[in-house]
Amino acid sequence: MNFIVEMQGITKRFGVVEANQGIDFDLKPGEIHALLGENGAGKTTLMRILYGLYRADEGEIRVAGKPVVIHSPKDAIGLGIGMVTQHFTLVPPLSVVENVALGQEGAVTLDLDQMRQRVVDAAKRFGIEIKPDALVRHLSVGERQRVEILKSLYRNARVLILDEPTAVLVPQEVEALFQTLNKLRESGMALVFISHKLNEVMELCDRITVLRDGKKIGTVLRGETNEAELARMMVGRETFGVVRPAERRGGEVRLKLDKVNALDKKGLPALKNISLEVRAGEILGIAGISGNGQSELAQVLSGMLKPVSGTVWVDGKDMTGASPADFAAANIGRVPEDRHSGVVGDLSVAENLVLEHLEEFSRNGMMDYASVQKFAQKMIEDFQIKARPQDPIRTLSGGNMQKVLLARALAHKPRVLIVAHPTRGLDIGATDYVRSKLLEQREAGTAILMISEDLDEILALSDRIAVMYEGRIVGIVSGRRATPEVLGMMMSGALEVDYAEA
Amino acid sequence: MPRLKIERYPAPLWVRPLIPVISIVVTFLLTSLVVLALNKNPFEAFYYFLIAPLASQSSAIEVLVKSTPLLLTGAAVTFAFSAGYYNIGAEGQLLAGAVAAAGLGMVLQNVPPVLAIPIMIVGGFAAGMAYAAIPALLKTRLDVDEVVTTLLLNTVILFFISFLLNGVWRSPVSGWPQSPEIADSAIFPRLIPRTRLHLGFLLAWISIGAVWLVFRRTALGLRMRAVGLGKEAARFAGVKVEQTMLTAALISGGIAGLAGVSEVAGIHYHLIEAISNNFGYTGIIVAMLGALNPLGVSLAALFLGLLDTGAQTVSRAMGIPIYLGNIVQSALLLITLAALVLQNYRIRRE
Amino acid sequence: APAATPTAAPKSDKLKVFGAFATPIEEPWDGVIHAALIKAREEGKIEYEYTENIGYSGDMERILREVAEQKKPDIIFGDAFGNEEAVRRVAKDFPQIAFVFGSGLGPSDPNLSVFDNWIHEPAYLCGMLAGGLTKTGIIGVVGGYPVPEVNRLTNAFIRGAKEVNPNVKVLVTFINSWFDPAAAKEAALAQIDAGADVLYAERFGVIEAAKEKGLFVFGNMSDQNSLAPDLVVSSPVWNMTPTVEYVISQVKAGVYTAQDLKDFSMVAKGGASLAPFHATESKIPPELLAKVREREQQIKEGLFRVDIDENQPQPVN
Amino acid sequence: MEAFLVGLIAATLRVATPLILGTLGELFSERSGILNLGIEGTMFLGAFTGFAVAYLTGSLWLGLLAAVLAGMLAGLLMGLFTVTLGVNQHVSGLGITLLMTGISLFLYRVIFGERSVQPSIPTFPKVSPFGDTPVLGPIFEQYLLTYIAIALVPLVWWLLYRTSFGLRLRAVGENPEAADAAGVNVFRIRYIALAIGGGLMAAGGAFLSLAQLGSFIFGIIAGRGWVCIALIIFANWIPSRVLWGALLFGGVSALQLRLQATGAQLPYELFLALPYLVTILALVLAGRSAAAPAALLKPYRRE
Ligand SMILES: Nc1ncnc2c1ncn2[C@@H]1O[C@H](COP(=O)(O)OP(=O)(O)OP(=O)(O)O)[C@@H](O)[C@H]1O
Ligand SMILES: Nc1ncnc2c1ncn2[C@@H]1O[C@H](COP(=O)(O)OP(=O)(O)OP(=O)(O)O)[C@@H](O)[C@H]1O
Ligand SMILES: [Mg+2]
Ligand SMILES: [Mg+2]
Repeated sequence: MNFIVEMQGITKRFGVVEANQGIDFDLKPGEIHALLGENGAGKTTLMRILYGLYRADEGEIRVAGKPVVIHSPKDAIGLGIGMVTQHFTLVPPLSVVENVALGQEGAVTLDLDQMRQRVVDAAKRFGIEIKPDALVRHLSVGERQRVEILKSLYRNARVLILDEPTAVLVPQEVEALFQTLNKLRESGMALVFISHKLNEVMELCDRITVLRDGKKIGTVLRGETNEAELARMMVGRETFGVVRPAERRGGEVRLKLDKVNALDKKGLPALKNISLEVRAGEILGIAGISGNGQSELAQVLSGMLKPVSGTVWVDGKDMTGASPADFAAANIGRVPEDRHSGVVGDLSVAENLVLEHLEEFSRNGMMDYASVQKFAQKMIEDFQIKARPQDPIRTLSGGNMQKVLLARALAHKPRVLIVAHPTRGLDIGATDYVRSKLLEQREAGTAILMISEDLDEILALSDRIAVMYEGRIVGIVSGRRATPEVLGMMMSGALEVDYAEA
Repeated sequence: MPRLKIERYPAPLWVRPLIPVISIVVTFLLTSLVVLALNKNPFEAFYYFLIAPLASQSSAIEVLVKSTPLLLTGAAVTFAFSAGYYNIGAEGQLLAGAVAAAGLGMVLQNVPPVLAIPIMIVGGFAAGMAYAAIPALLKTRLDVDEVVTTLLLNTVILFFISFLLNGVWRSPVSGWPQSPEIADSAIFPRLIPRTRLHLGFLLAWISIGAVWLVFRRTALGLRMRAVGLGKEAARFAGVKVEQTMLTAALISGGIAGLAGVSEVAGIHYHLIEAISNNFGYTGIIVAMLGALNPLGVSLAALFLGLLDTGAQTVSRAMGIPIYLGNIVQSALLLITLAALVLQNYRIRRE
Repeated sequence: APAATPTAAPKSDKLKVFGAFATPIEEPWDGVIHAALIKAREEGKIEYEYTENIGYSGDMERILREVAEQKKPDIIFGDAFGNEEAVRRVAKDFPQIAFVFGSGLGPSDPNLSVFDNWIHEPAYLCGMLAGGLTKTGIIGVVGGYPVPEVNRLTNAFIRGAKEVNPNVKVLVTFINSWFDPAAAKEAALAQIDAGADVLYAERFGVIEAAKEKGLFVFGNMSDQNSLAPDLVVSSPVWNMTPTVEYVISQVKAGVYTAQDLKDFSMVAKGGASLAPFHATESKIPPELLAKVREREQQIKEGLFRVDIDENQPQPVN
Repeated sequence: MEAFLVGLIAATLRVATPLILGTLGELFSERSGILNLGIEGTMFLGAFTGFAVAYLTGSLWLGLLAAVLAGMLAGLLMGLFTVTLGVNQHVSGLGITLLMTGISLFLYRVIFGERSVQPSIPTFPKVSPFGDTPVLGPIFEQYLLTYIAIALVPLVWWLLYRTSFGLRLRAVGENPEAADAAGVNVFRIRYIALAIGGGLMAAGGAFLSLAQLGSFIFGIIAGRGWVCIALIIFANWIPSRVLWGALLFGGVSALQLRLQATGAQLPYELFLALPYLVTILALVLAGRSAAAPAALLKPYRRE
């Protein structure tokens, strides 16, 4: 038998939800095996079972032919299985070396020099670039991911599971990740690559297993399939995507930034003299590699970060340094970068929906819960949210949570809409839906500023595209003329475009 | 050996009301060993603990008297904790309210009760609020952790009270460190004649009602809950987080201050250092046992009032060291907390 | 139905006495009352039950009422400090019961008598001994709070010392706590560092400091010689037995009235005394001993009066 | 003046000893992510157990050992509630304090009965490495436990930053999910930390009954546990700062008592309140940089 891992008949239930239903899955050394499926298909669950984070209700796992019981990640590590989860499991105040060596220190007392040497050696051996002495707290997302991977390799993993590793990365980082993964494959490791991105799967993987609604649909070889077939297996339909209506120039200026400067959390300049305008009825896309100031821009435009200088006008009104409450009051819709930071998990869907405009749902300070309920019902219908008004919002899937945020931002027919990464982590259906809603809003005359790292998304939706690089806007080009190549060069700082040219 | 597995499995709804009963039985089993070791009858002990205090009308009313400050501090803590402000300072705020009540009570001679009593209430509320304002402003303006500042300020005000009672306020009559008596007109009226149940009990229920009303029915309450459950998300959604937290902290301090007024004007009629029998700290227990829910908080306060009363009764009736009461009370508290958690799990063999 | 109800006590001609104490009975003040009542019980004079640690936060009134209603005792002993009004309110409602309480205030008609630890006389004698024993000319007192009960002992001690040794310097420190023995010890050590070589331990913790430094020390309230037999010279001792016996006889005779029982806690009636010197007797200069014995005798006979001064003493006297 | 200062320094070290021990105990607990408000009760239990066992066996060291063991048990009990069951830490801690205080008082009464003079035992002797040398002699004439407490500070530092246990402990307190994923047994580490912490707290209590006093008196801890809770924050969870904080606090308390003995007319209450006010001031100044372990107060549970 040349399988290193065989999972057979795996079933896992969460209450009434059958997250995995009798799934078979196997892995060979020297392959990258994709696990593909929509949100909630059961990919993460299956792999958490393999890594000992969940116990399967039914089914059997064999590693190198021997049946095993995996109670905890510790057992999994002992069997040579490593996992890089979607939300990194690193300890921010500890150094890279400490994070990698944690749990594998070797002796009772720490020989710091030797520990460092071993980690550095391992990083070299696997060709992974790290800053050994930096605190993880200070690392970028891509760097953190590399630490995560190194952590597994350092534990002699023969099997490495990566849960949506590209969701948090920018294109360049994705490229680097793929190189690393290819190298690991060549060295004989078995890799599991969880994703909903067809192109990535087609580019990287050898075999692809597709899950849908907790069931396995099938396993195919890359050479014997194509994107259309995979998409059909995933969602049961073939074509999707939004077609943007004809380009048009917007109306009056609704949002204007003039020489805005802001600092990041560490106190370093993150926005440098940002000036831009967004007009009614247009979508201005903000493209850029993550960490070039987009987060801070979104924060400034939602009131979460005060600029140190410059001016922000909305509808001709000075909103510089206004609070989120002021932004909400000025009818500026905002969808945050990280959806979990925009909703209060333990409040209900209905409560989250009205939080921004409480004054409309209360009289003399007393809540009118009847109208809250009515409003929530309407939003749930309008935005096809799969939830009840009273459900705590933390129990919603990412896509549904995003729809709630969108509903909240759009319900008041905002004059200006600020959205960041509107479809990050969403499955195809949800992505489609969100994008169509944005275009609908554009038609309705809202001025939309959309930050995204997904170039396809930027290109598909934007009337104009501003590219950020190192905290500056290095150019604004029209959506019609923009090509991935041009944007890529601008994003990497190789090209600046005169504003006027746009 | 088969491995046991603990898994999430919320108990059916009908189990919930049984939790206190189960906890009491478990506590009884554990602590009856101690009682047996002393050669006493555990059933008798628990009769005195839990039933005797309720057996006569007068002692049942005393249980209510005992629970009055706990209802107030429980409500106070609930307010703050629900808004994510960990006010460990109800004890100090209670004392601030007590100082105000003692001070006002002294100067309100010859003022009719209809005026004097509202002044006492407002004054105590304001004093509790003012004392709560220090850590609350440090928290909301300078981001200084409130758990520690409130905890520290509890001790600071005790020194202040000691300063007053050993100095300017020392009772000229007894020379003992206690303040002069408050004016008769400032004394809280009795709700039931010839019992000690006083106006404070009513204030306590109004406060519990306020918790319910604010959190279930007002926009402020929703904002507070939002801040308590997710500060940054609430901020993003336009809630003025600092202002909301400050409001919660101040209301919390005010209610705790009322507990101080209630003890001075309803029970003691003067200020002494020991006026609070850890009511502020017990309020935290009350709020947590009651799961920050008005009904739960009031039941928890009544229950702790019962236990406190029962502890004295057992010791007196059976000659068991009074400290058995402390053991039973704390064991019951811990076991109840455990039971509240365990109801959501079951143990299964793998 | 309750599994068990308290069994009714067999009727007897013994008086039923109840003790109601605000503190644990380990606290010396209440401990003295408790000890006298236990003694009376052991001598077969009374039936005695008690409850302790009632505290100062409002339970005294409830407990007294419950006791009065349910147990119907003939006499209730206790301490009213910090619970004055509660005690007086209850007493008024139960005129058939004799309430005998430690208090800084006067008696209340018809049935509340008061007593206090009037041990300033032996404290004066201890002061004389301390003044005579010091080599450095500095002695120290560590007290809890400057309340009248403590002040009058301290002042008497100071005056006693000054009688024997007019130049003696007396340091007085209050730790502002009834119970923090470690702080009391530190306060005593501070006095020792400031030159004090004889101490008066109003609070727990001071004798430990004296022990550590090998200095003479005086206990308080009860004979504390056992804590450091070579060093604890004596202690002003309070004895409640005369008070207890007097009250019992009054109640038995049916002539009990509210009164100040002060006299029964003083030297003349045996309510206060100087503890025996034990092993330290030989270390006391004979002239000093004679002088102290003489004063003691005079006090007993009413020929010498120790002034009662309840003002807060200065830190240095 | 010199004598005053020498006495003050010596007193400061004595007063600081139980605070150092207690705060180091709390440090272990909080570094693992558990706020242990059981500290006041655990110190009380330590003072009682140490005394009772020393009294009954005649051995101070056995007493100390028993106190430490009892403290460790109290820590493990805290673990049962906060680690295994994930009960709210504030309430569990207050509950443990109540329970430990109750158990100690109860057993004291059962063992020693009602006495008018409390039982006492000879205390640990002091050691004086500098003999009668002026200045150094009296300053360093201290109980062995004081030296042990001070020596524990670098030891704890070493344990935290130079051993694999320390690395795991810090990881568990900052991000238990990450530690778990790295194969660290979060539950075990927390239990160990709570046990060590409880042992240290109890040793702090036992210092009072076995070294300072030689007896067990009801007010023996007198809120020192709560002071430790303040100190740990003042110290920003760093061992060396625990030492400085404890010395500062001890110094102010000692100064107050010593100034009284010089006849200074003091507002005692202000002096007594001063350490608390200083801690608050320090918090204001340290403000945002105060770095509590990120997982503090958050129960960890694997789904
Ligand atoms: N801890 C849990 N408790 C309850 N239900 C869960 C839990 N984890 C997963 N589920 C449910 O199991 C199903 C599968 O979830 P899983 O996270 O495995 O999906 P996924 O394929 O990884 O989705 P995504 O692409 O969004 O990451 C979902 O319906 C989800 O609601
Ligand atoms: N504690 C839980 N109880 C119930 N369902 C849960 C729980 N945790 C997760 N889930 C379910 O698991 C699924 C996946 O959750 P997850 O947080 O991974 O969302 P996601 O869709 O992957 O979004 P994101 O990309 O933001 O992680 C969701 O459908 C959610 O309903
Ligand atoms: Mg997933
Ligand atoms: Mg996901």
